[in-house]
Amino acid sequence: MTDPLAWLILLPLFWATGAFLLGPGRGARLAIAGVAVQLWLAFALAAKVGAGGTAPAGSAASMGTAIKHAIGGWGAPLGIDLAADGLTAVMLLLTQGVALPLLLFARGYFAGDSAAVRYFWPLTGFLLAGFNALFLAADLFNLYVTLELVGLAAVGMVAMSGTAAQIAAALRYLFATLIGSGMYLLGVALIYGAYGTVSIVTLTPLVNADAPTAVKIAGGLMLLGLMLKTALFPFHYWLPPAHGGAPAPVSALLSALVVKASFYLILRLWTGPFAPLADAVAWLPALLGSAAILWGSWQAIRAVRLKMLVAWSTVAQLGYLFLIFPLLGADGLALQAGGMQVVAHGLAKAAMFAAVGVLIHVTGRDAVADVAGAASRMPVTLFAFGLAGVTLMGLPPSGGFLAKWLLIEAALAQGQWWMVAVILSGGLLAAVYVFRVLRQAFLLVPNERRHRFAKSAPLLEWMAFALAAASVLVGLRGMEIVRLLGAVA
Amino acid sequence: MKPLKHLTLILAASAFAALLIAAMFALPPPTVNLAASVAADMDRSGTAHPVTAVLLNFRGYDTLLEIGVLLLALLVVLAVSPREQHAGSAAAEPVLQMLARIAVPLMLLAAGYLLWAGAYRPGGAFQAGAVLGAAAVLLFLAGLLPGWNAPTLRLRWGLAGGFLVFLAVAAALLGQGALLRYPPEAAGALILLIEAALTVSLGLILAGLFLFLS
Amino acid sequence: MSADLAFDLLLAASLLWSAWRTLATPDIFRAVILFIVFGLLMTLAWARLSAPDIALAEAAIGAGLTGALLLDAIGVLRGRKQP
Amino acid sequence: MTTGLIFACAGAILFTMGVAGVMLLDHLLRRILAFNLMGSGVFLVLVGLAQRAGNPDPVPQAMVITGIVVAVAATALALALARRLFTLSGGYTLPETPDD
Repeated sequence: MTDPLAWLILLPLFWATGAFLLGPGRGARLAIAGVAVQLWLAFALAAKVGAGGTAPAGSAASMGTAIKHAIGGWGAPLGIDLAADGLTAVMLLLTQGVALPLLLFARGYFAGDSAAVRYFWPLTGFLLAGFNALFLAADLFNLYVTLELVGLAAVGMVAMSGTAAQIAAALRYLFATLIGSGMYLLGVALIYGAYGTVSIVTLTPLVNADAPTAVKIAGGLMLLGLMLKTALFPFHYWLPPAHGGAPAPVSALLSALVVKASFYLILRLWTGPFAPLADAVAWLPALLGSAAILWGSWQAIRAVRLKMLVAWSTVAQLGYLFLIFPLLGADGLALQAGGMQVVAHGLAKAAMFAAVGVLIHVTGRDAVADVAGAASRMPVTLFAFGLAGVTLMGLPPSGGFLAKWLLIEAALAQGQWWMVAVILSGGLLAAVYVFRVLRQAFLLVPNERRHRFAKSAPLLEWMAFALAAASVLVGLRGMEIVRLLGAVA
Repeated sequence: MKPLKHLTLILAASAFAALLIAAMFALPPPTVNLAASVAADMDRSGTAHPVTAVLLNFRGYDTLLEIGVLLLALLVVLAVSPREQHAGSAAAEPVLQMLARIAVPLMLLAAGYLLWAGAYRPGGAFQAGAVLGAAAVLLFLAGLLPGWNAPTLRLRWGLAGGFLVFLAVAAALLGQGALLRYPPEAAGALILLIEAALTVSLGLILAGLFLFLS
Repeated sequence: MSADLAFDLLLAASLLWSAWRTLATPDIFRAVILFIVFGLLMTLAWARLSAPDIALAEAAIGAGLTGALLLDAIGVLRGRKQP
Repeated sequence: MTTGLIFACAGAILFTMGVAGVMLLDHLLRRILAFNLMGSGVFLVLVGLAQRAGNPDPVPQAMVITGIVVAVAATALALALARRLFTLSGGYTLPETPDD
């Protein structure tokens, strides 16, 4: 176990295959053990990256001086390189850190209906392998393969339990993700045609020196395709039915991690090879992001079903990530804000879907109105929902607060007042939809004839709580993450 | 409303295609010449055919993940296809049966040839695996192979075996200092081992995509 | 205009024509058949691009397996519609 | 006008046709066909553009073989979902999006 980079990719592939061979029972134990080791590997990698010096995060140099692994010993551009810097380390930590409690949650959640979820464990393994491979990749074509691995695994998990509505949602999602990766791949094809290489490190100086029209088109195509995969407004149409319709552990993985993977790639390309092309259009993602915050929050406030509320909240929270693009400057503030928001939202949204999963499990219903009086039965779950809500609203001391604080600071430094207004109103709207649920749960007395509460499962409740608590506590340890984001080994 | 949307989209698409074509014509020659690098390192790659060298050595990691994608697709097919009946194809025509009896041995031979040829000329695990898969489908259509229901443990080993061998080799070679870093003297043998295992598994997976679906 | 160039242009045109017909023809069965024709034309195109490996893969996987999968899916469609 | 460029141009048009098809068509099988046309278009651009000077390049050729396998995986997955939807709902079209 000397090389965390390689093992972070190999290990989930091994246990995914193992889980397929062994079946769901032993597969689940294998998966959980595997993810625990991966978490340890991610910490080891973060320590290694953090021990190096610091440089402005996301600067063109950061990919070039990161920890590297030349697969096959050839080295780019002939071979494929893996590379890890601070941003990679944070994403890897988040992925394994969210996955471990969610897998424990899933084991309890799926207990007793093994037929529908026979393939949950191997699919999760491929999904996690896809994430880790994507975060570590430094080669545009290799990134395409990892994007497909993540996308197809996610679609499969949405479709897994197989009602007509879920299959339809999965198909909508599948076509969106396939068009997205098709556009990305055409971009890769044009880049290869223009420069003869797809290695990011080799490419960056070449694009800086000369970018013909075909490369500009390539950049546009790749950005558009990835925005479609990230469900940025107005490409969000596929997200609510897919995330709102899947089983709770799957929704949590999708909202916390899958959409972040394509966002990470946009950020990587934007601050790396396409940096010279990006300045002219940086306002566009920010504008769409603002629209996403307002529209997503509004739909969450209107939602009838509990899971749809949480799914629309994801559309809104993704908007914040795109506000950073016009603000990316030498001070690295905007990148830190983006990284913090990814981490805080990842943990909070996993917690929220887990909590909602428990609520639906216990009440047997999926309407916001049906949680009336649930607080007295499931205080831990409702507390978890509330804590996750604190992060989404951006109240101190949560990770969400730190993210929004850094974002406002970056916006003020560049005189973008309108952005501050959007961020603050987004927080207020989040408060409205979070309190809509909490008000039902805490204040209203249930109609006992209408509601029969099933017995709750403490393991599920406490896993949701652990994730929610982490989303708040990460704000207290925020400076370490910020420092890691700026670290270059 | 809808025709208008269609028309706008089609116009936008045509404009985009025209722009793209114009941009491709204006491209200067590329800076990096990877074909030359491939040619320069061919003798250390363990195979004499450039495309095989790229697929299994220089960019072997892509191929590893891609087999993962294929296995994943099979898992999803298994997960969403209901697992009840699958009687096997009914009442096959005698002509088809006879055709299958003649063609399948030839196809097995062709698969073996393609696998071996991949080291020197066009061919390799994918093409050989596809022929194997096609042979299985033909047997099924002729009623000589029963339909597949839930995969048994043995079939699961067959489906995942090629991927596992590839993974195991990749992991074992970490001892050489890097993922998939073949020692030059053993590269040829290891690539052949991986390709042989992949051929069988690819054949089963591709056949499975058809047989589990139908 | 050399014979090679003429052949390439003709092949490219037939590729586009078969692709267009695949999407536009009203009958889904014919669409799949046209798609298989498209796949075979692609095989020729790969041969012209001196890529025999892709030509083999396209013929076996692209046109062959994808075509078989699609035809099978239509079989279900027809079977249900006219039992 | 080299062989590579001719097929790269055809690929560009195929890609646009495919994307438009996936977005505009209703029948699921036809959308899957359109996705495959889109993929073939991208592959033609990848190889054609790289070989526009006339010399074969094994690197994009290997990438296309990888791409073809990924495309067939995606196609099989899409077909499995479409056929499942067909058995559940009796049609090969997606229902209109319900507003929640």
